[in-house]
Amino acid sequence: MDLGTHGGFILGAYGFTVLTLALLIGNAVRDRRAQERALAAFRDGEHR
Amino acid sequence: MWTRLANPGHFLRWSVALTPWLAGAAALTGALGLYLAWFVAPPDYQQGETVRIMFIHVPAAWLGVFFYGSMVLSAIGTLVWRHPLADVAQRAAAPIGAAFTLICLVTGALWGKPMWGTYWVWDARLTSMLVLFLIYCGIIALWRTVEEPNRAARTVAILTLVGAVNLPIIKFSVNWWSTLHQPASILRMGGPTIDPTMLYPLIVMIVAGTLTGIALHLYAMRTEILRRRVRTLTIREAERLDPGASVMVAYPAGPSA
Amino acid sequence: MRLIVDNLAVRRSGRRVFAGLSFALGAGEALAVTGRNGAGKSSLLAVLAGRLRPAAGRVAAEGVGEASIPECLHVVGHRDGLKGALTAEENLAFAQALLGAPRLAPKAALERLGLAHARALPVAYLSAGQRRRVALARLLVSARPLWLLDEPTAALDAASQDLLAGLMDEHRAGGGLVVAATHQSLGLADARELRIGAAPQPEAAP
Amino acid sequence: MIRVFAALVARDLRLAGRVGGSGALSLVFFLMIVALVPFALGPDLNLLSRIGPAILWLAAVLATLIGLDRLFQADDEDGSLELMTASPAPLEIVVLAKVCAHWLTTGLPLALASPLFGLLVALDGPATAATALTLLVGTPALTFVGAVGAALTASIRRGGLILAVLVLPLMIPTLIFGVSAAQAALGGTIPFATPLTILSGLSLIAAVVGTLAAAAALRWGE
Repeated sequence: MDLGTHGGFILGAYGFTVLTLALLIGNAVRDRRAQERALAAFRDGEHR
Repeated sequence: MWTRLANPGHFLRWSVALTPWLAGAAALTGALGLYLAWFVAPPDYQQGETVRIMFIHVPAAWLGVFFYGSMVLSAIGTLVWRHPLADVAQRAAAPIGAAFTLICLVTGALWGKPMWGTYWVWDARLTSMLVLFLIYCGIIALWRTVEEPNRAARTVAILTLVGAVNLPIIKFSVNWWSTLHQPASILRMGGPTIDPTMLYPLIVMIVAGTLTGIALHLYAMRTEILRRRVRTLTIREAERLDPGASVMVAYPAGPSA
Repeated sequence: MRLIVDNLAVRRSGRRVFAGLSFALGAGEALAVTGRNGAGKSSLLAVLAGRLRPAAGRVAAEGVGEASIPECLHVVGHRDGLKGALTAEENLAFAQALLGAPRLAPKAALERLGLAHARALPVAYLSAGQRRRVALARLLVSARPLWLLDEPTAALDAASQDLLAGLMDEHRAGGGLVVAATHQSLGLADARELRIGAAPQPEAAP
Repeated sequence: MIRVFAALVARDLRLAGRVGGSGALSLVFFLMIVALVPFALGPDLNLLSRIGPAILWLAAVLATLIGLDRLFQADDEDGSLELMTASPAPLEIVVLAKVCAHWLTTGLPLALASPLFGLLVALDGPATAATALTLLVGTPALTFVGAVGAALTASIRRGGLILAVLVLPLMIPTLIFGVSAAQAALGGTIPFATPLTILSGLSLIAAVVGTLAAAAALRWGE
């Protein structure tokens, strides 16, 4: 489809949104993994 | 029922069950919304194709405000009922709300350039969102500064409520200020009269955004609960390794010799 | 008044300080809280002062009517609450206005502690011992039944320690209560002792 | 209760007088910002007189931040705050007294000195008077909003920067109406009284909300 003369702005807006959401989700998943690893370390008695 | 649902253990169970459904529903409505927004909705007769930015700009603005509202409710839960889940909900909401507010600001700027010929105009709505973003930044900064979680929750709750009292005042004053300073020729973003062919995609996108936000929020809340568990376990571990301090009891002795 | 502490447990930043503490203190009684550094003496005093929220249990006062516990007590601790730029007398006059229930005039209170000469000096110029005595003089400027003293003899010489012991005896004779956290003997006659320390280890943890 | 209030105000004023702390410093800071603006914009007196009220207000907002971080922190560190919570008067009275004393030593001198600094940005008589009046009415709002931030960060070491981040967004309404009132006096479409009334309203709201919130923050400090 033809986005006209302002295609860059439209794609930029959508691109930024996708990027921010990806960062948000990626960070949430990374944080969850870190906490789960820490919990697992306690469960396996790594600290004992 | 609500007290049962709000019990952290119960919360973990029902939120684990619910999150995939929410995420799936969000993906489906999101896909539908994008299809409608890109292939069904016509280009605006004034704004042309750039109107497609509205379909993310408006939902993002709504979510920025929505998450502040949920933080206010959680803040009341923290201060009045001292409910641990309220602390967790509040803490998990702040970065998500800030991210959506940022999306709203950036897409607004990218929409503004082709429409107004400049990335930023001090339009009342954009300015209010900017202030909201600044308040979010303050809240996140305060979360990071106060180390002890319960104290941080109470401190942030007070700030959130003060911000909530202030936001309507800010909105009002910014409106007043912009009518004072601006020429009236600015295009209004998504005015009250909007064509149904644009309205339905917009509504679908708002629903999709809200589902995404809630799914993210539930997920982040569970992470936060895990983080607190890790913290508790770490403290127990430290107590265990320090036998002198681990089981401290007081002996009420009689009159001393 | 009568101070009742029931099954008190205290945590600081999630760390357990002590647990299962119960005692009652009646009019004219004194309690010496002992234990090694970091055992939780100061934390106990902070809970009694209403500055720290206990993790479990309760602290109650009987026979004081409507007044809340913080309104019935004096605290003298490490942080003395004195402003260095104000004179000893000004500090005490402020404390008197703030706490209410005036008893001795600031000047008279300073005389009791042997600081009559230092009355008009800014507290910042006083030695640690003199400063501590100014803080102790606060006990005399307004009448409150419960005294919470955290290491009150720190930085005091022998003569001042005797003076403090006399003040405490006088306070208890008038029906007052004293709770003091301390390393050393305070010269409190027939004081009860509360030792905070490690319990005998039950069994080695699995 | 009035006795406690008076004693607290008197103590804080006396302390400010002896230590010579933040009051004088914030005045100097105020002067410095006002002096910096012409270097940034050029010494065009017409331009300066047009934006003069805005410069003075912006300088006032920034100068209010000076010393704010020590408002409750100093008392928290040396145990005075503990003494104050043992008072029969509620903590709200303590907060109100301390904030009033703080305003008397920072906000009031700022408002009183503003005509002098108005000369630097070429304000004429009526504009100077209007700006001073708006500062007099509006700076209490700034101080009370700032007090909330001071109470929230009382136990945080080096809380000065985060304090600024927390309270500056909340000061925007005061800034908007303060500057508009002063501009209205310079001539404009709106009457002077409208923004001035709103500004006084903001100060009252800030006094109520700020006192309650700051007391709550201090009470739940630990």
